[in-house]
Amino acid sequence: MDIVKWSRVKSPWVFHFNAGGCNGCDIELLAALNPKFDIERFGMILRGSPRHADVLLCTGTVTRQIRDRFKRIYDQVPEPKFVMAFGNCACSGGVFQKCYNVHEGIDKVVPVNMYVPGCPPRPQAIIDAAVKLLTALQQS
Amino acid sequence: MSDSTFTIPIGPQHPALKEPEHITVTIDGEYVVDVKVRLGYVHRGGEKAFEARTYTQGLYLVERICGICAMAHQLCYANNVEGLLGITPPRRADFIRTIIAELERVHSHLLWVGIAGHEIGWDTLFMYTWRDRELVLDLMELATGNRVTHATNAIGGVRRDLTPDMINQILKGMRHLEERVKYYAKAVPAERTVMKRAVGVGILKPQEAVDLCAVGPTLRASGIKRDIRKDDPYSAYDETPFDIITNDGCDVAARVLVRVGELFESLKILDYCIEHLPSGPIRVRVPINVPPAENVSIVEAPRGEDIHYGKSNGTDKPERYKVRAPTLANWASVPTMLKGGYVADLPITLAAIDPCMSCTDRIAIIDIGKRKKWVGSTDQLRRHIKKCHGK
Amino acid sequence: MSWQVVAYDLFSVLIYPGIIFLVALALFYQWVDRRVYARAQNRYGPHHTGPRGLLQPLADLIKLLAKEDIEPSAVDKMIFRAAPILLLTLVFTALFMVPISGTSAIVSFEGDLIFLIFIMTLFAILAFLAGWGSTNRFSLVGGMRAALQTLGYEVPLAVSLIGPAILAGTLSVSNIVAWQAAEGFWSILLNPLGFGIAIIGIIAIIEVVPFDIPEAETEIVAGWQTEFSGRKLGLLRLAHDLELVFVSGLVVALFLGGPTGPIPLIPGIIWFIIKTVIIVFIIGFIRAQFARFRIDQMVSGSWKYLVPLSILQIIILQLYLMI
Amino acid sequence: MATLNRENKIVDSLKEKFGQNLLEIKIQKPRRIFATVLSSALKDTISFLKDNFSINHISTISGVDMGKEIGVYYHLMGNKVEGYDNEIVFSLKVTTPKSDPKLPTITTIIPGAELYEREIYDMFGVVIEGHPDPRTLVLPDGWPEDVFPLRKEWKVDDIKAKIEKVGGDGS
Amino acid sequence: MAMRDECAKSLLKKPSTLVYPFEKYESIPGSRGKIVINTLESSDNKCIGCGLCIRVCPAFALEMIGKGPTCDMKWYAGRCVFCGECVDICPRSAITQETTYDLADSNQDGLIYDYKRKRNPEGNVKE
Repeated sequence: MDIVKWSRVKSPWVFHFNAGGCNGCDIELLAALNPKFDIERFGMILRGSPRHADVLLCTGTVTRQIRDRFKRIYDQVPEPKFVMAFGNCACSGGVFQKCYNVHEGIDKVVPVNMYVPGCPPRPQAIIDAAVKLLTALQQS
Repeated sequence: MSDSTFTIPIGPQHPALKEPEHITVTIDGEYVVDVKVRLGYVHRGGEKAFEARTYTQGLYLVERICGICAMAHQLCYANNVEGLLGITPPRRADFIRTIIAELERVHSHLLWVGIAGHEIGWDTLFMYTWRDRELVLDLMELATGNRVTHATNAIGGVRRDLTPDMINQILKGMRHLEERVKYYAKAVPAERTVMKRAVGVGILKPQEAVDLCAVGPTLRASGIKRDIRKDDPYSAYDETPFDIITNDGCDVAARVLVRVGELFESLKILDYCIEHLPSGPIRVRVPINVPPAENVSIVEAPRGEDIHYGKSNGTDKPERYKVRAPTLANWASVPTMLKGGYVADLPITLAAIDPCMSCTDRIAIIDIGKRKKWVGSTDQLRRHIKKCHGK
Repeated sequence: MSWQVVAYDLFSVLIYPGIIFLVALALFYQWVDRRVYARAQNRYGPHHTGPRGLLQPLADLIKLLAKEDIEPSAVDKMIFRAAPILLLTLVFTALFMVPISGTSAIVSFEGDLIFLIFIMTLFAILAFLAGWGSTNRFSLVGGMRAALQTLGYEVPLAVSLIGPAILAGTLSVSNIVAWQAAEGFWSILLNPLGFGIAIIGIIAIIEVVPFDIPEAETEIVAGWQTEFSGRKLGLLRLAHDLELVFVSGLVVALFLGGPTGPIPLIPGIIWFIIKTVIIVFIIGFIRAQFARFRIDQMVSGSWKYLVPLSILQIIILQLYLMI
Repeated sequence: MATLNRENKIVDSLKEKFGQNLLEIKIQKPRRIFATVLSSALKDTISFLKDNFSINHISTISGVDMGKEIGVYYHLMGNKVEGYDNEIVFSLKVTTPKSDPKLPTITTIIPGAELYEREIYDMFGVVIEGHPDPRTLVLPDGWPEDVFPLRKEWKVDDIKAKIEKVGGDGS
Repeated sequence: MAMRDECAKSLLKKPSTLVYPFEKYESIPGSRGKIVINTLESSDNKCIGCGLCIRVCPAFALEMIGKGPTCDMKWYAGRCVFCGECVDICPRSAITQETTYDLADSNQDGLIYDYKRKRNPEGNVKE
């Protein structure tokens, strides 16, 4: 097996960005760190700096004020990078569709690799989405 | 001012803030000189959206103003619309609402204790409190069907009844939780590194707290006895006995202690409500159109007072719906808390008001001392700060 | 010099107990550290990469080495590029002076203990330079804090490390190990205070809780490492793990008799690993117990308590030697 | 308990003190008072309430678009006095013409009103005279200056179209 | 060192981690997950196409294609907030909610669930 690919699959570091979400998704993401779910089992760690990350995990519908900041953060993540739209606000705007200050989903701003629906998605859904993302990566 | 002063931007993305928010902080060396708040990173235009949605749809929109105090917002909304309609929900629904609201307070305060631990680098506390918090979330899921956004309330009652089996499980969970909370109440103040970081940090004097209209645990930690559950009782709080926890410390440590105290009170309320849960229907039928009226409803969310103002116009959509989430009220007092403190105390002081920025916005530290320009650094935050400052 | 000697030297520098062995050891220790930390928090930690997650640090390292390396336009390119490599070289240099497989290290001379203490200070200076070169506010504050922190831990750490040297009457780490082996007891018996202070000191060197002030995630993102990405970050992390090997190896050598043990049949390297893993275990466990100190608390606390205690230790040792 | 002693007392003394300036006052239900005053008497009313009835907490300021006018509600709270466990929510309403909306600041009386006054400017364009820090609070940078999203004439689609045109995306 | 005993105890006992996804997590009964609209694949054809669910949906997550009893339904998992209001309001109990939540997909289309009626070759709904 390609050793570089193997290493990528085994060590997805996550950078969490809140682009105007309601907090529900953010705490569910943090809940995935806690002993009950413990995503560090898969080598996933939450990093504080986008430069250290592989997966940009974005929650919340993108508000107008934050859009440019979000793009800049996206540029700071070194290649290869993956974007995970976490929660329904990030997937499509969710309940905030048809509001004047939102972009209705992060795929309007940056390309997305994995959509995780749920409002908020359960911690198991993060693990599930990560597994799906990594499986796709492994097979590519 | 010496050359040693410089700029540290914190926010809109910062590990200490799980949500985007911006405060402009002017520092001199390690001391904070001035603080200015800039909100709006999570401004989504929700209030306008209420006007285009029916009252039922509004129930779920209001829940998503804040994912942590979802129940408080929804309860406030339901109270408000019921007030507009002039109906009262059945007593059993009142009790179920109280139970869920208190469960939410327990989960929110446990969450906060963990986050506060995380802010000062004590991840073990974070891990343990969040592990125990999972129990509350499981109970919530059992009782309402979802872990975080519960969708418990309907206009005119609640959507799901509590079965005896659920009640048993909640009681069992509460007993376990009580032990754990007792353990944390003992362990956290005993940890000297924590107390070193918390005592005397982020002082908010009682008079300032009143003047700046702080709310919730932040206010109560300054020794002011103000709690909406007592001051303006709603649901089943009018007959539920409980104490308002206050502390005269006025600092971060006091806010910790107030929250820990409230955890015990919440468990007490839960016990009372479960014991006295009346039987009967859980929901009354309500008309779709709401006659013209106006109403103010207030709820004590885990973070403080949550006030909604509603105005109806006879149709199935509100004329105007205004939401003021608790965190916004506390932002006004943040500058006072931070001024004169250490930069390193910033995260914990901010965490101490338990900010929930989706309700309200990010942090940047600007230095007035150093004129030197930071040419072309790619830092995402600084440009923004410059812009805000330029205004 | 015959070719066998050259080959042996090359072998010992490059493979065992040199660079490759040390890197493997460093990755293993990172795993131990993360695992202990996680288990103390009632969770598994890395678990699905290789057996029990043993290969997790390796996967992290390879991934980082293969990742895009972003160089922000504003950084001081020379310092920014040199810092990871310099740090790595420094750690290797230091490691060659620590006895790993036998009583003698690869490089050994009289006074190398002083040299090692000097290198430990250089770690902080490099961190400061790296932070400075990044021209990012977080990095800068992180770098300054790293430099400031040395003010706190350097003196007590140096004094406590000198303790065993006074006992053995030599300033060479290898000779101190040899002296302990010859005397048949470990210097920790006479030096418990010094051992405790040394543990605190090495925690500060490797910048973990409660002394992770230069990297405090919630305060300054990732401190002086904030701007590093890809390859450079990989090297920095590797250097950090090697530091862990180095500091634990040094403490083992000075206080716990180094790679020697009561049962002569077991080779020295096994003793070394057992002892250092215990040190890493202690560090990981302590890491789970504490909240981070504030920089001023750390420095003043150190001068208030650690410095007097370390001097007291020296006085006790002198009294012992006089009797 | 259900007697409205306190509420009546407040209503009576307000009526007595402000007379003509007090356009309307009613007790909606226990603990809820709604009153309307002339905008010129706004500051006096709030100081009066604060000094005499210890209604010293402002919960929020909400605006309502009423066609030609903008109604601004000051939701005040307080008056936990001897013998009463609970507080009174006093909603004080003033109106200001939409063509030239102006109100005096009340931060001199209650400093905590600062953020709410900024919000009311963002959302309705009500100019707060004498405000210590009149910056944008919630709207993005580069937001078009004449768009006040909560005014009824601005429909969501219109706002979106307008922002696209001027690029008010915080860029 | 206040939590030292607790930590030491944890070191010795098995972590409280669930081994998801290697063992399926048993979801709590009544939790709200995937929406299933009983239009059509099954024989009882419960949905009558009244459109009430679409009116109450706060997130515009349901779509009706066609009209009346022959309509097809679409459910957008990427928009739904899983409130269950449509389940409550449906007069024919044609909408049910499962406890499934692992719906992640790598593109938007994978989040759209079609609930089509069974049709004969002419395009009419089978009775």
